[in-house]
Amino acid sequence: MSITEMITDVGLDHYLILSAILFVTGMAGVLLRKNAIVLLMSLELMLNAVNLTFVAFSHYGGKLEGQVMVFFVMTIAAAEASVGLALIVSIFKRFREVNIRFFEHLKG
Amino acid sequence: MPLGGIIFLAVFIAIFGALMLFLGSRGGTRVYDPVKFEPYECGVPAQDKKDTKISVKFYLTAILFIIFDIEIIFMYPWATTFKDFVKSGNGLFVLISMFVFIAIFIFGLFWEVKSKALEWD
Amino acid sequence: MTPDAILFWILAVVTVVSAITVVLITNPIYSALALAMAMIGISALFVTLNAYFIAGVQLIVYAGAVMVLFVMVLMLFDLRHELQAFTRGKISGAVKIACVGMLAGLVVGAIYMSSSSLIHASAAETMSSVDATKQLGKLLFTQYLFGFEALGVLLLVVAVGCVALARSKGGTHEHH
Amino acid sequence: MGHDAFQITINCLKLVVIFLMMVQAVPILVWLERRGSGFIQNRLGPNRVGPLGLMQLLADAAKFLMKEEFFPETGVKLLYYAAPAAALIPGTLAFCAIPLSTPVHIEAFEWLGQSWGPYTFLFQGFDINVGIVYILGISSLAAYVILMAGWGSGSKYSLMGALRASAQIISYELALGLSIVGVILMYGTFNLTEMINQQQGPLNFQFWGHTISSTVSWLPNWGIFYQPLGAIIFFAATFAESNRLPFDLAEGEAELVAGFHTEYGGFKMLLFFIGEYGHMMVASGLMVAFFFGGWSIPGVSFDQVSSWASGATSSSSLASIFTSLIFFVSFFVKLAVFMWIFIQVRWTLPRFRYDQLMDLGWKTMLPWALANTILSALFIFVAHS
Repeated sequence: MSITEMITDVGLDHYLILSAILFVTGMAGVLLRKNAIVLLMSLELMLNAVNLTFVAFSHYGGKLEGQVMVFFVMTIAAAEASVGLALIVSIFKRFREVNIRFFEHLKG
Repeated sequence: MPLGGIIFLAVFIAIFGALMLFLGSRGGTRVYDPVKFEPYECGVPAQDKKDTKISVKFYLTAILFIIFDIEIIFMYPWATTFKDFVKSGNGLFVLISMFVFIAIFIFGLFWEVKSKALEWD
Repeated sequence: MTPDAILFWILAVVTVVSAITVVLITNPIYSALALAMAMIGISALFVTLNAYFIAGVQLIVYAGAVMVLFVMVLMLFDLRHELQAFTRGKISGAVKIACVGMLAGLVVGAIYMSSSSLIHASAAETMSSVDATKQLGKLLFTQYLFGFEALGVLLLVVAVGCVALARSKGGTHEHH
Repeated sequence: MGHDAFQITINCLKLVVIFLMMVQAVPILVWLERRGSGFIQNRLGPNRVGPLGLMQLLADAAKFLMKEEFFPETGVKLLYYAAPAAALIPGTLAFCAIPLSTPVHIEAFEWLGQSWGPYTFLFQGFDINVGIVYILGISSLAAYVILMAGWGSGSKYSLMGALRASAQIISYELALGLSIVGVILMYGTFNLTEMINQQQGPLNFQFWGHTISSTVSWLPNWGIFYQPLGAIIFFAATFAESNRLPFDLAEGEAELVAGFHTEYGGFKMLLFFIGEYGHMMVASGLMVAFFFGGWSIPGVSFDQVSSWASGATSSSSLASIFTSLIFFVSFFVKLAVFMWIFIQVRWTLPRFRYDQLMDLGWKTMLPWALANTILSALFIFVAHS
């Protein structure tokens, strides 16, 4: 596959690699950032990358099950975001800070 | 595919808005006065208070909105296909399964009202 | 170069740049806005894959609801600039970046190696989007009905949990 | 794709024209609002500049242009300037998805020594299969503009106004989304063009295997007769969505100065203003498309108009354009009626208190919209089985 073909023939591989890049970016955010809200946001990014894979496979495989799964993943992601933010706001009310090192105080 | 059109229009409007802002920034006299650039406080000198109080009601509203919004979105595919289901004879099954879902929705709403999560004052 | 390919590259660049901005920018409000942009980009990518309904749901749920929640919470916190945005320690940071890089290499390599065996459907096979949306609804209410009802219960539990969390005074040891 | 240069150019031009039409409608609406409010409050309104005060619009534009550039020192520059530049995007993108009239068919013709094949141009910005979902998604992005403006201004009135506005918008989006479920149930589609096509002709529907045509054949087959409750909830929710009185809590001047645009002036303020009217136009357009037959004219069918038009003009392309324009006028009249209702309500009802507003959204409109959904489902189940 030549370079020009790689640019002009957009196929399943392109979408998969794009979603891999997004997933890895989200993972880097989870590992590197200290702000708990940014951690949650990076997590959402990872979930979205997975959604992209589902839809890409669904399109190129001609099956709709992938889109149903995306529907479910979105619901779970939104539920996770709302519970996570409710937790973070509770922690902020206690410690006036959302840095993850404050989570160490949560034991006992 | 309408996507190209959507992107074109979004970019066009953004450029249009930026142009309007630029035009607006050219005109007018400029008289420097330090008070002018303070945030509006009804003429009283601003008290610099940095401790914003977290108002629970705003973000709780937003969280409950997300949850109910998703439940409403779940009704959309049901609403488009319901006529077809009824015509093919599976109407009762789909109707009941949706009513179970709506019952859960109503229970949630009822609980929020009872537990005073939806009180604003 | 087909219009589809041009659109894909534009959207891919926008999405990836926004995603990297989310991770690298220190002001969390800009992170949230960049993530909203990434969500919009992913929604547009769904449109290029003919998943119109999913794209709309992505806009409503993620870009509209979840990100508005994030932005609202951040604005309430009034965190203009973080003093320490990234984790401490040069060595552990380098190790983490190396791990991420290795994972990226692994995934891309795996896709590249297996690309010959991946599905290559022609565009003719994919159904029209009107049918697709209706098919999606039918699938949801026949094969995946149990999951659908279970999600309803899950959302109820989440709502109750969030209200309970918002009520908590933010401490574990106080007794009232 | 099958598009050639001519088609792409026309489609892009069409989008720009629709956008400019929306922008140009705003001064006229502002004039109408001022004169109308003067009429309602038994005073004159602007009547000095030009005939009937119509030149007031130009004077206002010139005044806006002469305003001093201003930036609050506590603000965030990027967000402060990005918000007004983006204020028009959600409204316009949503409005472009609403069909304004019948499609225009252009026959093959010769031009510049080339033959240009037969074309069909839709009388709308873009046709989207999942029109409703798209419009809801795009208009939910409007909350960002408000939040960006409120935060970027660096003033507490702005921030409070923005938070209130976004909390209000998202609360009423629930009732709005749920009232549409009844509409989707009835038409069985997300596509606005298909919805309008189903509303053509006189009132008739199926009930228990019998086709019931109305005894009054002049009554059109409009959605309002099937979804009266849904229509009321939908229209009330759109008032809150576009931040209009009685729901304009975001800029309740007694408590919050001017809400999220306290720190804006001149053209920046004007862009927010146009955005608000854009939301009103989207709301009215959706109201027309869902419940009032879109571009259709009651009692007159498409064939009647098109045969009359082809009798009056020479070529069939011209006749098609002529037909579309006639139906566009019909759409525009309906749109204007709803815009007038927006203005009339503004000067009729007092402003709600914040807790009353939220109670109305969550505890009154949401349950009623749910009841509407259940009733519609039961009705369709009984009628079609």
